[in-house]
Amino acid sequence: MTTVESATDTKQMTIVAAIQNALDIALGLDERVIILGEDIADPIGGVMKATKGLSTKHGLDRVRATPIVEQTIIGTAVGAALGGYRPVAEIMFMDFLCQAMDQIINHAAKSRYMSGGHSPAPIVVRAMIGDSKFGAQHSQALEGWFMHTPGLKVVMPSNPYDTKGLLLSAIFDDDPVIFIENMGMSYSIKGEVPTGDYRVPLGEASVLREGSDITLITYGAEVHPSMAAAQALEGEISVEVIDLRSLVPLDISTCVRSVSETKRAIVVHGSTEFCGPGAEVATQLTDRLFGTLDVPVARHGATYTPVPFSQQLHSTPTEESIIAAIRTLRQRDAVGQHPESI
Amino acid sequence: MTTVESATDTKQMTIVAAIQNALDIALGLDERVIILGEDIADPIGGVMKATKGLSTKHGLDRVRATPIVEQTIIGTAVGAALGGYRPVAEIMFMDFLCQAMDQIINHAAKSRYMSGGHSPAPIVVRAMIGDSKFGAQHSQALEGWFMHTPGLKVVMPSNPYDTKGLLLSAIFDDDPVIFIENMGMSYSIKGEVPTGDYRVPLGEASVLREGSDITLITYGAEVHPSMAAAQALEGEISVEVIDLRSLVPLDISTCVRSVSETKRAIVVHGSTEFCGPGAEVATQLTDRLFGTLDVPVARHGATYTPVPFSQQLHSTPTEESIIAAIRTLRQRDAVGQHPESI
Amino acid sequence: MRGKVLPVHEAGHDAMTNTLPDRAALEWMYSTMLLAKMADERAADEARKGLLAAALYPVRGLEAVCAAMGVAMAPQDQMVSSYRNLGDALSRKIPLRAIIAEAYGRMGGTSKGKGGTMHLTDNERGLIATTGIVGAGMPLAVGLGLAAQLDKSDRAIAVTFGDGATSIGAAHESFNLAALWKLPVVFVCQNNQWGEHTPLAEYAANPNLAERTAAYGLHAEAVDGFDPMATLQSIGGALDRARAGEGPSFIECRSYRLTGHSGLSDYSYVPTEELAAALARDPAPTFRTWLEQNGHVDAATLDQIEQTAVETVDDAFAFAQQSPHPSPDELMADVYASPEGVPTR
Amino acid sequence: MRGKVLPVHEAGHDAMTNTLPDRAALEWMYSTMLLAKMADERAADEARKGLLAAALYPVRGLEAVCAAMGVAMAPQDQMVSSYRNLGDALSRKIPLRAIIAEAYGRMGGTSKGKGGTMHLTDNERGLIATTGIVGAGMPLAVGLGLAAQLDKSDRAIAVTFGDGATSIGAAHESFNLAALWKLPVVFVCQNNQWGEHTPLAEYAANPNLAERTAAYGLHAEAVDGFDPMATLQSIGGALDRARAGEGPSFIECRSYRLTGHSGLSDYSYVPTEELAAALARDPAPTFRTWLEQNGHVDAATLDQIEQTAVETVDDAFAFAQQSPHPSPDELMADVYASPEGVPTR
Ligand SMILES: Cc1ncc(C[n+]2csc(CCOP(=O)(O)OP(=O)(O)O)c2C)c(N)n1
Ligand SMILES: Cc1ncc(C[n+]2csc(CCOP(=O)(O)OP(=O)(O)O)c2C)c(N)n1
Ligand SMILES: [Mg+2]
Ligand SMILES: [Mg+2]
Repeated sequence: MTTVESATDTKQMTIVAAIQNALDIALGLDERVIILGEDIADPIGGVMKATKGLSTKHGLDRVRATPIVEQTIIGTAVGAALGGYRPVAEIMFMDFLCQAMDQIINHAAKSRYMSGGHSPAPIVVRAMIGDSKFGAQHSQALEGWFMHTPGLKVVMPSNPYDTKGLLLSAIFDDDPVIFIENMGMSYSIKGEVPTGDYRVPLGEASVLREGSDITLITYGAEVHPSMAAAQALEGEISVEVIDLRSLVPLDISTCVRSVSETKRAIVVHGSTEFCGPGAEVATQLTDRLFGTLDVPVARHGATYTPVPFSQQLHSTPTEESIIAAIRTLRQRDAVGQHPESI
Repeated sequence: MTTVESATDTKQMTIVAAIQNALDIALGLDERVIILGEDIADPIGGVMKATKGLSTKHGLDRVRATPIVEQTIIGTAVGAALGGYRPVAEIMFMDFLCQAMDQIINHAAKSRYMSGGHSPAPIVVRAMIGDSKFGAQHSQALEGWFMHTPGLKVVMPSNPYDTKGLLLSAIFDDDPVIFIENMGMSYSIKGEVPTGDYRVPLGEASVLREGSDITLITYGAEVHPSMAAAQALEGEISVEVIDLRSLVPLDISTCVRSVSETKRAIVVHGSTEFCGPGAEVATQLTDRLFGTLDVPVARHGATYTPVPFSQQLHSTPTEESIIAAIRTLRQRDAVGQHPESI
Repeated sequence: MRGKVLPVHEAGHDAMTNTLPDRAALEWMYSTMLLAKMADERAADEARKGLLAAALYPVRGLEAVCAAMGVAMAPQDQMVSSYRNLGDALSRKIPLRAIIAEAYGRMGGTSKGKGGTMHLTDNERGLIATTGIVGAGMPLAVGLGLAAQLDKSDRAIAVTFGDGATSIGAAHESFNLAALWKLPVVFVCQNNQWGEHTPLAEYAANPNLAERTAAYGLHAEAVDGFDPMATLQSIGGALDRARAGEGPSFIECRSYRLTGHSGLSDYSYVPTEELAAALARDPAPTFRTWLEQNGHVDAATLDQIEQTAVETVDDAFAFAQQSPHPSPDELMADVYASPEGVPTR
Repeated sequence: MRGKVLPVHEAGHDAMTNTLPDRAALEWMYSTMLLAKMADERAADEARKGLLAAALYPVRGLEAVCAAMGVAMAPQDQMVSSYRNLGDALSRKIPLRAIIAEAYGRMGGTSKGKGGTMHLTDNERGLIATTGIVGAGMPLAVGLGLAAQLDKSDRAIAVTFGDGATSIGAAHESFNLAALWKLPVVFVCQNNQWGEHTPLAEYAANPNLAERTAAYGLHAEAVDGFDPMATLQSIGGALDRARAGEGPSFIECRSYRLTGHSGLSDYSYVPTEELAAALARDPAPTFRTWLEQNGHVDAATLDQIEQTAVETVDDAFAFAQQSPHPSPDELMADVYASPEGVPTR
């Protein structure tokens, strides 16, 4: 898929710019691609401006602003997919997916199966995890729900390059994909991105940093404090960092390969730790590497609390808390004990 | 709480009868208890008849049939709770909670926290996991979502006694509770139930069967095929069976105590295995008992598929599949290998 | 609490004479009404005998609406239906064999037995989706309407749902969106006066659903759903407007549920006079009388249609019962188009 | 696509003379309008300087509606509001200190700084919930209305929401349910003509929201939301009907958004003439002129109110900035009433 231009012609992009660019390319490649969402048309071009210019370039027919009707945005996308289109639905904050769960879970995820394979609904749902300054109803990380739902794919990139390549893969994938962005990264993370069409396949983790003492497995926004923590521990503990990139499919092989070397792993994520993605990764790793690990696979996810508004209270992992979690695991390693008994 | 009568005066009840009885007692004990739901008033008394007779006895004001408006049923319950009531909302099939996720997740679960402790919303949501003969949209087990949501408690009983005692605890608990029933058990499972008021506390697992070779941890409807499997293996493998009863709070101590003896565990549940409750239990057990287990904690949950309508296809654990899973674990034990390499 | 339900319309069959379909269509309509009625009754019978384990939602009372739909819709049109879909499926000319085989969970079913009674689909014949979730079909129809509009096609979309479904939020969102975008969607409300066990007047402050929907700025009308010709005219007109780019319509077909809500469910709570009045207008027999008395179709032909219907129903059940069960590997099939790396449990 | 928005009502202040509140109430109204306007502007200022990191939703344009609400509602009444809640909170007499401290995430805030700007609550003063989810307050109000009705109380419930919120399913479900059960709920639509960046006529096929809602069988009326006396009369009447057991009302207060959607957001897309026309009726200064010209309140008193408002705003910001942050153990507090055995992560 990587075209000749894409290899040579690159540009500094934010994650938002990468999304806009991916959508622009997809709209250009295939007229069955359409976009639906609140406020997505120009002049505003989306509350995050991720669709800026697209309605002007590709027409208001294909880049359609809707009323405030999340469940019907998704239902309309599913219907349009059943009618042969490849809709991308933008739902601002992921929390608002709560309004649309019926269409996502009972319809998009099951349409292919319930029809005996005849009626696939390949939609892409783009939604964003907000920031605590919007409070508890605009900052939830709900990827665990969608991982737990057969029929969906779940993607959560951490940088502009992956964002563009994964979004293009998602749009042209024949299965419904939940594509999760992080508001905190939208403008702050920049990187060189090929301007042409290229794809990052779903289901391939990337090893962002090599290390020999411990493997840190993460994805989405938590990649950045994780990398910073690994950096900060340089010289003290050698940390390998894996960015999962997609959660369904989940590239457990890359994790197994790494942890079979390091024999220690920690899964870091912004969603609630209890019954979350880290439990799945930990259970699979334990199963594959039983008897060979130095310590149990650790998890470092969000506290079992709603997200507090006060920015003095941290419910999700930070660089400091990740460093502390890594050190705790190391400590446990040293004394061979359950952390609570240290 | 267990009154004198309750100890002596018992009756054979189905699970539905136990629910009806618990609701009747709660309505009698406290006039702040109200019930909301579709078709719950007499003459029908609910599609499962769980509220039969209650509107006649306690009045249509307090046992209120609603239009088909799941999100507003839950929203109304939350509002009434904020207004000082203790509403019990009946949502027939759990799948329809998808319509009401916003009110459950963004409101009920977070109201106390977001108000700094001032505005708790102690509702009970009763919902049922259906049967595959209703198809994929009426048979999902979604407890994993609610476990993953801070602010909620999650209860899933397996028999009439626990159902009544746990439902009474849930109604008088000051936190919102998701109370999950299984259609398949509603009429088929019977037992002696005290007719008076008694409570089964949330957060206490019960050991249903003692055994020394392996601990089977389960809850809800899967308790029954699990017990049958344990029975069937009698003489071959000695299986201890734990019924978790509530998932939040989760009584991990009882599990740890058991598995520290048996050194082998399998978690059985009807919800999807991937990123489900079993991963949490397995991860916690591994963490607490690291280095002392004979084999990794195994899981046996539903396949990663929607629930097929055909009753020839089994996506959820059955007695046979549980027996097979136990034997596989035993086999692995014997050869010390990952099952895929056996 | 138990209020008054809307009276079953007493109107005669005056409208029937206005736009008379040709004889073949009339015969097809009668045959379809019969098939719906008889297949329904047969399925309930099999369930009662314990030979059919499926959720069943009888269409008795809606036969005229479904038959009218079948004539009104063009082959390229698309439909979204609900769990109560037997008549709708017949209106799309889906073979009864495939419908019944799905109820038996067999490979010969519309969905290989994996969807079940609530989830018949047949893309070729334009039954695009059926949903078991009350009201959820309306957004799907909006999406199909959008696709039809973007395609600049002459497709119109009909979505059927019950009176109770008008309570739910998705209905309101869909009415507004379809009207706003002038989509070629016809909202066909199969008002059988009951939502499960609750009559319309007990769950709607304004039980005039057409009036309520008109406020969204779409064309809304109510029609006597026991009158197949009047219904045909209403739905046909709405489909024509949809195709002409004149936007969506809401057609409230006022009928009455002639059975319990589901397969074998209790119906003792229904007011006896109401049910008797509705049964007096039972669509198939009433239509036969009308066809015969007005000389549209002769008695011998009608007898022949009835005979064929009996055979078709027998054949469909025999086919279904002999159709193979899905093989075990069907469990994991059709979850994903590209399942590489996806979990299996 | 960009259609016409509804014209801002040109109506004069005739209604103002009909039911004139007493002088103290008039002064309170003016003071409240000023506080809303000035606190809004000050918060935006602080945010612009990078000193306040909070999602902010200005109430500029709604000052008259909020002031009217404050006079119309009785102390025992209860309110549900949204993210755009500064004026609503003032109408419930919540101290500006607590409102602003919440924006700063401090212990002195209404919710110990754990809820934030979108989640002010003060049970004692009857602000029962505020939600950041568009439309989600309406079902909550239905529940509070049910509680009030079951209590046989004389409480009425007001729920405020925007024009855009009328699109969402929960609105429709709530209108029907409140009307069906004749609940003492007043649905106050703060129609500022925009839902984020989209004007009403672009998301509603029928932009007459009162007309649309009337179809549910509840009392619905539109009022000039720039006219505090007319608005007071409408909302007051609705609250009276609610208390008298006459059921719910929908009051569409037609106003205009005088700023961007949120704190510092762009507003260049607004049609300049529309904005100019609306600004010409800016509630606080217009009310001052009217009070003075009609001799209801003298200039000296009005000047004094303005001076006090300046001081109150300064004081509230100073209080907020000095209020302590929640201590680390607040992170885990208030999740459960009985957290025994519940996970911590
Ligand atoms: C969202 C949702 N809520 C509840 C149900 C359960 N249910 C199935 S049919 C039905 C009644 C629907 O009434 P109506 O829309 O009038 O259709 P009818 O069954 O009368 O054809 C209900 C409540 C459901 N399937 N989906
Ligand atoms: C369910 C939901 N969808 C989208 C949003 C994002 N959002 C916040 S305010 C708003 C506009 C609401 O418009 P309106 O109801 O008119 O209220 P206004 O902001 O104009 O007061 C939107 C779309 C949200 N908070 N909740
Ligand atoms: Mg009905
Ligand atoms: Mg607005």
